[in-house]
Amino acid sequence: MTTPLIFERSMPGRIGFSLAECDVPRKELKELLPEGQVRSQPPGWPEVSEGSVIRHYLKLSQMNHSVDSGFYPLGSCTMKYNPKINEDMARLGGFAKLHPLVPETYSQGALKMMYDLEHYLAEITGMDAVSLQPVAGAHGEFVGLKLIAAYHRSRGDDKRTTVLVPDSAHGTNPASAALSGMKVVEVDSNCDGEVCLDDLRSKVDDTVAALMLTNPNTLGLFERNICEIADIVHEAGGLLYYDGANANAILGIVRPGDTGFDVVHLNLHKTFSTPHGGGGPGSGPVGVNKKLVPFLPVPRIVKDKEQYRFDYDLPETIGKVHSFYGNFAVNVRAYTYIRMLGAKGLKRVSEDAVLNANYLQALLKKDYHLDYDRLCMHEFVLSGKKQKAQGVRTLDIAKRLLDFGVHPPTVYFPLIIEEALMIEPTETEGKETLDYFADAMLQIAKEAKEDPDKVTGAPYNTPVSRLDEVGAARNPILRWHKEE
Amino acid sequence: MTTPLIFERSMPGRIGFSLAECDVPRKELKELLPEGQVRSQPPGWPEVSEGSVIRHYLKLSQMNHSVDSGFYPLGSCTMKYNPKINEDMARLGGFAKLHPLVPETYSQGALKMMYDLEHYLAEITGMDAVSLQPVAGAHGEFVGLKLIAAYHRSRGDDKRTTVLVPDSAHGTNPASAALSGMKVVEVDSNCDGEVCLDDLRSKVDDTVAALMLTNPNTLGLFERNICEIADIVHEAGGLLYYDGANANAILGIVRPGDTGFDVVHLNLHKTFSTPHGGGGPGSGPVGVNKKLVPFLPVPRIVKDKEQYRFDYDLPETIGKVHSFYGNFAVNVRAYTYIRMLGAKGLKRVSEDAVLNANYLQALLKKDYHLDYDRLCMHEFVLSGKKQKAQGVRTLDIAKRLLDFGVHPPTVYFPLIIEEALMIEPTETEGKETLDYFADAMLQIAKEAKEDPDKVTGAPYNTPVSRLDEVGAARNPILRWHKEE
Amino acid sequence: MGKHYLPNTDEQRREMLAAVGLEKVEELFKDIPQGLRQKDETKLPPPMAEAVLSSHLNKLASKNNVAAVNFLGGGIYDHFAPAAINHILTRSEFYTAYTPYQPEVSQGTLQVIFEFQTMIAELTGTNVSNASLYDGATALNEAAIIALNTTRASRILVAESMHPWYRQVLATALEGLDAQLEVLPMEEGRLNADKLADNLDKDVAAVMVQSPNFFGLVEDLPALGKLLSEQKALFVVSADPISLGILEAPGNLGADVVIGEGQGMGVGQNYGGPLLGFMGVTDKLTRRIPGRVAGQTTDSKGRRGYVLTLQTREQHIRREKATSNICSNQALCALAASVYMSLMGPQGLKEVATQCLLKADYARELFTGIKGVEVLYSGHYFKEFALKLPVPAASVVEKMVEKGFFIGIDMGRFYPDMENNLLVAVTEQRTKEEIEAAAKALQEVIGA
Amino acid sequence: MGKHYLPNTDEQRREMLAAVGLEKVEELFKDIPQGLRQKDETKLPPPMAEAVLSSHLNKLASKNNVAAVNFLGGGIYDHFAPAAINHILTRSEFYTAYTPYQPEVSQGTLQVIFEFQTMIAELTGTNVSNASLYDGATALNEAAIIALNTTRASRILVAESMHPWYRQVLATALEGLDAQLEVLPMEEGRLNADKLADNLDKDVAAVMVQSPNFFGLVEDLPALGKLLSEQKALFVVSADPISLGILEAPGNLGADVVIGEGQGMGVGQNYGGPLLGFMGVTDKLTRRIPGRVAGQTTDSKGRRGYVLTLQTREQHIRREKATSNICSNQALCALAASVYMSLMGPQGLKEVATQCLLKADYARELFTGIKGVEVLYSGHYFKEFALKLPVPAASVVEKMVEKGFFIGIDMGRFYPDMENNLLVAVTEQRTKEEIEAAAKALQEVIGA
Ligand SMILES: Cc1ncc(COP(=O)(O)O)c(C=O)c1O
Ligand SMILES: Cc1ncc(COP(=O)(O)O)c(C=O)c1O
Repeated sequence: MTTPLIFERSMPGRIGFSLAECDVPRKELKELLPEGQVRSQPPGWPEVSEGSVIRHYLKLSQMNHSVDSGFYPLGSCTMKYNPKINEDMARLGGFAKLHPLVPETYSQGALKMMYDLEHYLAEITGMDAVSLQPVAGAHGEFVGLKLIAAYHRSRGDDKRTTVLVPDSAHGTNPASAALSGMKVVEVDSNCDGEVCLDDLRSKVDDTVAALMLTNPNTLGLFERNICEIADIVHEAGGLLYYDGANANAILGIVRPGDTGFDVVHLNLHKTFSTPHGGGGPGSGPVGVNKKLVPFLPVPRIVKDKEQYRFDYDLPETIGKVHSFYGNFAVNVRAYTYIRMLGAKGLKRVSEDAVLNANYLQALLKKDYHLDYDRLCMHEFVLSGKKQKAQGVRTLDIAKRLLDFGVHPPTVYFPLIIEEALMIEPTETEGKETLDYFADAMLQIAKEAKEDPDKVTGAPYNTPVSRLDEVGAARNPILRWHKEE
Repeated sequence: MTTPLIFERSMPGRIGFSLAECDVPRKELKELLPEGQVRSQPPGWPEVSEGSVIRHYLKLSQMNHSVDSGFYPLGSCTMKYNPKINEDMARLGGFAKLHPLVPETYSQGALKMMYDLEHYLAEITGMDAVSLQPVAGAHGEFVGLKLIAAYHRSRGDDKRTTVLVPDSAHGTNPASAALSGMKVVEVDSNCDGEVCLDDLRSKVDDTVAALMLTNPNTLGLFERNICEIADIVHEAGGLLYYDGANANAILGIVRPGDTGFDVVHLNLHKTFSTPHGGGGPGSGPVGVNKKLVPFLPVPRIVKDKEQYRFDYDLPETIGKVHSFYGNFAVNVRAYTYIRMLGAKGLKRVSEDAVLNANYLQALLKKDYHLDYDRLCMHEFVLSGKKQKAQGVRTLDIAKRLLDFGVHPPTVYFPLIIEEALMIEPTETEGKETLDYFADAMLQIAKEAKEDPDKVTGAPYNTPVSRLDEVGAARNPILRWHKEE
Repeated sequence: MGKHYLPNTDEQRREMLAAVGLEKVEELFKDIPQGLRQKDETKLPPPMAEAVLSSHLNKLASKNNVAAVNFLGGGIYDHFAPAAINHILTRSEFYTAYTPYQPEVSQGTLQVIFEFQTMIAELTGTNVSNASLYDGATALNEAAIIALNTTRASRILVAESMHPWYRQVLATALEGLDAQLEVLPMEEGRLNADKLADNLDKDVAAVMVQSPNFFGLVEDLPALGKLLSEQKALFVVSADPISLGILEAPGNLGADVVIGEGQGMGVGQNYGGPLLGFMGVTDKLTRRIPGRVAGQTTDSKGRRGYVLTLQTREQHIRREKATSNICSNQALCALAASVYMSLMGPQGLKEVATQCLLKADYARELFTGIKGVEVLYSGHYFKEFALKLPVPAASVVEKMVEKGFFIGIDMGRFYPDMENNLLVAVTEQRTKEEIEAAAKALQEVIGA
Repeated sequence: MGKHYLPNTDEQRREMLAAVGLEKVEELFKDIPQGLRQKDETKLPPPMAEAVLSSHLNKLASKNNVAAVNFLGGGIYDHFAPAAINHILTRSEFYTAYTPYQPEVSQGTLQVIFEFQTMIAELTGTNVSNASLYDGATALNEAAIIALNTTRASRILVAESMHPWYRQVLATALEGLDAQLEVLPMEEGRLNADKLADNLDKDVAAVMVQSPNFFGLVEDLPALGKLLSEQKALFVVSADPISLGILEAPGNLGADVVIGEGQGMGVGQNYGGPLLGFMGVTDKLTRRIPGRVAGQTTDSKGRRGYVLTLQTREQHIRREKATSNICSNQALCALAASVYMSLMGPQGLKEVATQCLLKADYARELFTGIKGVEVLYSGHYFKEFALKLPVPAASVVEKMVEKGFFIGIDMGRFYPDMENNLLVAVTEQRTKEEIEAAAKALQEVIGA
């Protein structure tokens, strides 16, 4: 059930737009444009009617799994239900049609929302100030590292160019470090799946700018030695960076700021229920403690009496990091969510998220190998190594799950678990769904034993069967071309 | 791929709503309600979370064929593309949140829209006045017949209790007549698929209140003798009623009012692009010529200088026919459509609709029997009798079409065609879609010849296979019951 | 001029004409006698591009006042509709489908109807429901037709306390039929069951009552039900679905047919349309019910599925002998209500109903605390109540709008002798603060 | 407090806890050292029910002025967005999915990306594109990184006529890297190609130009392209996608990397975010492109399908050696733009671009007809132009809002020495009438 490309639905001369006649006098383009720059050949965009555009994208939409279609326990991504009221609020004319350069007097509603959201997030994370500018988690990391670099630089501490990253860290952590001009040094995990303190101690020195840590880490485990870790890094003059991708486990339970972190980013598109959009837009606000406040990106939002305004006049700022002020409409959604839930609701979110994960872990750990058999936080990581021995890879298990109408967990991440299956159910799933998923997983474990070909041949009930990823990379076809 | 009932997703104590705490003092219900009327048992509604409600209905939606999913040539229903701007306009707060009993000074925008729409529709149909009150075609018929009865009554012409209805008429025509307390007399079709003038003449007498006619008729043929028909009925003292379900063929081409019709209804959910909603809401405005104006339902909209208001003070009115003023929000959509297209656009609509139908008829008439081989209007009716001889019924052809991703035509209607397949492509389909459909139909004709079981066993690619309709009627299960 | 809706290009039009054997588009219409064809272009305003049209309609919409605090009722209420509803209504697989004639590709709509039927039956205390009717008023018509056909009697007795417009719609419908519509006079705003007894005979096809009635009062359904249980006549109750969160289901009090207006369950106000007529009937009336009915069945592989059923009642099969002429109904509104009922559940409905009652009570107390303002009728009510004012209601209404309130309905619009009366509705949406502000404003307006 | 988002009942919570072997929820968190746990409830305002929250946000939104006639630009423009776009964006299969890691159940998103890549390549005259970047400014950063890595040179030369905020974002990004950012001074608002020549050497990694530039002027891309064609340095052009309806594709004028802000293609204003960074590169840079890239392949039955490809460039595989750190991007905005591009087609885009140009021309003529108002820079422009005013722009802007116009941007916000200058953008949305009314109002404001 593949569907034609929009280009293949095109017919020369067909139109899909409704534009008013030009009401000012027509002139020749070449009168108004420089010679040699009048477009010679129109872009090869499709020519389609409105109705066929709608059909095309409707059909495509139906070929997607999504949170609204079913269970989506993609570890580390917090695929929770995205409340519909969030969508409506973000689309209010007074927000959606607001130009970013209207004088501040005319955008007080927007500024107040941003100001308050910054303060809520600061309170939630235990930090002193927050900037909403970063538009994704990785962008937050980048900004956070810039802040850290600026901090060290401001103290004349110029040799701090190393970023420590646990081997379980998400790929964006080392990539962001590199992009900030830092050197990455990996820190090992210990046999509890946590940062190995000895290894950490052996790697800290006066070149360390920061340790980036996800807590709970990507194994879904809380770093119990967080105080020691913080001490080790701080004593060496480094700072502690909190990758907030896993904050869904800790709302109202423990605040990164209280556990020693100096810089935090949050993924509003994870913890705060803004939709993932098929890969974005997200929002990755950064929070800092006092010593880093002077370096925050411009503009900051300040309140003078009852008036809100942007402040660009920050001598130590790292500068600008986004064309305007971050993903405002995404932030409206997160604001809506926080105001809907309040403190009690958010705490309940984390409690339920953690309970769901532990319940599912309990159901699955007999049939799948679990490296760290202990209470997990909002997610846990199984290993498919039992099944591998039977000739079934984690990828096969993932594909087979598709036949049950659920999205597979994150696979092969974190890298330190062999044949990893990283499962994050989130709090918005009911027990029945978890039971259904567990049954499917157990059936697959059984199939792996009794009929491995069934698993390796999966999926069977999807719009397309298994796709050749190797071929795609070997001979990249990255765009459509008109047949001549 | 069936999906559980919403009741089967329920769990006692689960909630899906967000309501504010009551801010006025709580009192005991039994203090405020009469004894014996405090509800003893809550309704057995499901208890589900917001997220699972969304998943449930999303899943259900995907089990539907619709205009936005694909070709839907359901004859007599004009399943054209429903423009998205219509939806947005109908949802504007100033329309959607307007209470019908606000004083008229505060609903001038709504009243103006209605007033103008009435006048546009009058102009389009060639009638003198229009009422937007009827909410569907059948409702329009009912109102139209009430108007006709009131007209005759006002003239002291009391014995006019017969309504003539061609044998090709839609079922609502006789049903509406009966509901209006009239007797139905059927008029035969002639060998051209049109009203048989001789039969008509033999049936008109001084009891005839009206002839109800669809033109083009349900065979998609224009009644060429419309002038004679009108004369015959009018001379006998009867009136001519126009069932406007097929008006998509005639916009800007011919106006019912100019061809002798006294009363007209339109289906805005067909010709004027308002969505069918899975079976409604529609809108079925009624237009009349001068002599019937006094009888129109109340309220009517009048304009005094630049102010619009409702007029209830019409001594000869048939009275009220709807709780308020008809399907206002549907009418907003039709208004939007008319203002988007203008006169030229609407004419092009009918031209393209008729061209599409004729083209498709030309492609199909070799392989399917066509009783009336002549130019059709916006639709045409094939007969499956060739295929019936091969052991394949029209219902089988319809079911087989489902496998091609298109909705089948209307089947077994009109009743005067054996094994009827009534095909209305509409103007919003491109030639490629028609060609695809024709190919499917030809392939099915081939299968009927070569492999009839393949056709009679269809459909194969639908969420469920052929459903047992006989069983459903024999042992009706019309609601879910909780298992005890 | 809408070309973006018309996919065929001129080139394709030429090809297609050629395939039909024609050269010009005009030739397609040769069956239409020349003299009849439209000569001039239809007189319509010139077409508008989408953006222009959108601002035109925004301007029209802005001429309607939807900002004033809403205490209006009279059949349409400002109830809360969760955002999720509209997100489902805008799924175009729902709204661009038609009646589910081909069940194999319409299981979505069919299952929605089946679930809707179940929820309505549960709500009303009946057993059988349908896919929807046009609105509350025409649902009353349909109930009358059921009664006439079932009992073969001809008197339709309607309580005076029933919404006057519903009664008018019914009168229009019964005109010309073999039926007499009689109004049962009210006492203190309600039907008196004892008086009704004197009126009953075997010519009575139905007794029709609205509860809570037009004045917001709860009728004595238990007494009426008891009285009518021995009678051939059908007991028809028009109910506010929201009230059934706390009021006993009429089906449990002897009603044979329960109808009503479902607008408050997520359909919205929309200047009075589209609305949602619903109906529940007892088992014995199953084959009398009008309109579409979905039933459960199995497919050829034995899987559960749904189809339209009992179609021999319907116009497309039975033509003039059908139980009703209804074809298109209000399916999408039934979907809205289904989503509403699913989200609210029994707990939510009860809470909504309770808050309506408590807030109406609170408002009534405050409003009648104003000098010169009195309750029109005593007796139990739900979310709406009628007041006597010392001055004409129309002027009070007008002055209250200026203060930002739609304070209620001037009852003179419905009853000529009630021009000093005001009908006030208070839903769960009204806050204490709004109610108090309204009371203060009303005090000022009436004091002045 | 959001219980309607949390399906588990207390009963279920108990069962689940028991299955884990615990009794109380608190025990789940025993790995968190007691001393670290949060003692007090988070200090947040109390929760609001949906209806209350909705009116709260409506109130906030109403404090923003979106009614004034919009002549604002500076990177965000009030272009027409067909209604159909939002109807597709609200398909929740699109917006509640994530990055298409499992292609078999993500063909929708993947095909959208593949089509988006094709349309961007066609628009920009390049061959390879990606699934989107954060915004125009960070797209420029990514281009700089490509240049640094490809050329292994270190000088990044940016035209002074590039959006000053883009330059600031770039400066932030390059800080700490082995790179020097140098600004190429402008003449009469544009980069002088001859002067550039003097600046080039083999240490130059990239020359970056925006066209139409910050002042709305079209840069001399043919000359720059020619000059740079012999150089190792990459030629990076930041383009307004709408302008490419009538302006030559930079890829055809020698650009190696074309980036830009796609906001005008159906994404909306949204107070400046989300935006849509796009990028097109020549074939030889295929493996340097940042972010997600979709490629065509086949499934095990030989059917065409799409997957994320060239993943060895990316952070989740290559970690610190990745071409970029980008993970979540602006996928839904890319979908909006894809729908926009599909609906507009080549004809529609050309018409939009032409109308922008003609209306800007019309407005410029009228505005400069006002005494004391002059063009800041001569030269060809597209939809935006800078004016010299006889008074500070800030006060003019303020007074014009009072008359119902956002007349433009006070350029003093960007350049301290430009406080008397105003940057005016005119899109196809502005009508002749609005332009004339604005001119009249401006005359009054400046005359006074
Ligand atoms: C642990 C972790 N860190 C960082 C990120 C990056 O976030 P984003 O995709 O918003 O850039 C992710 C995203 O998946 C993540 O899981
Ligand atoms: C010819 C004809 N007349 C009348 C009707 C009834 O219209 P409605 O369904 O709007 O009541 C239809 C509907 O299908 C029809 O096709």
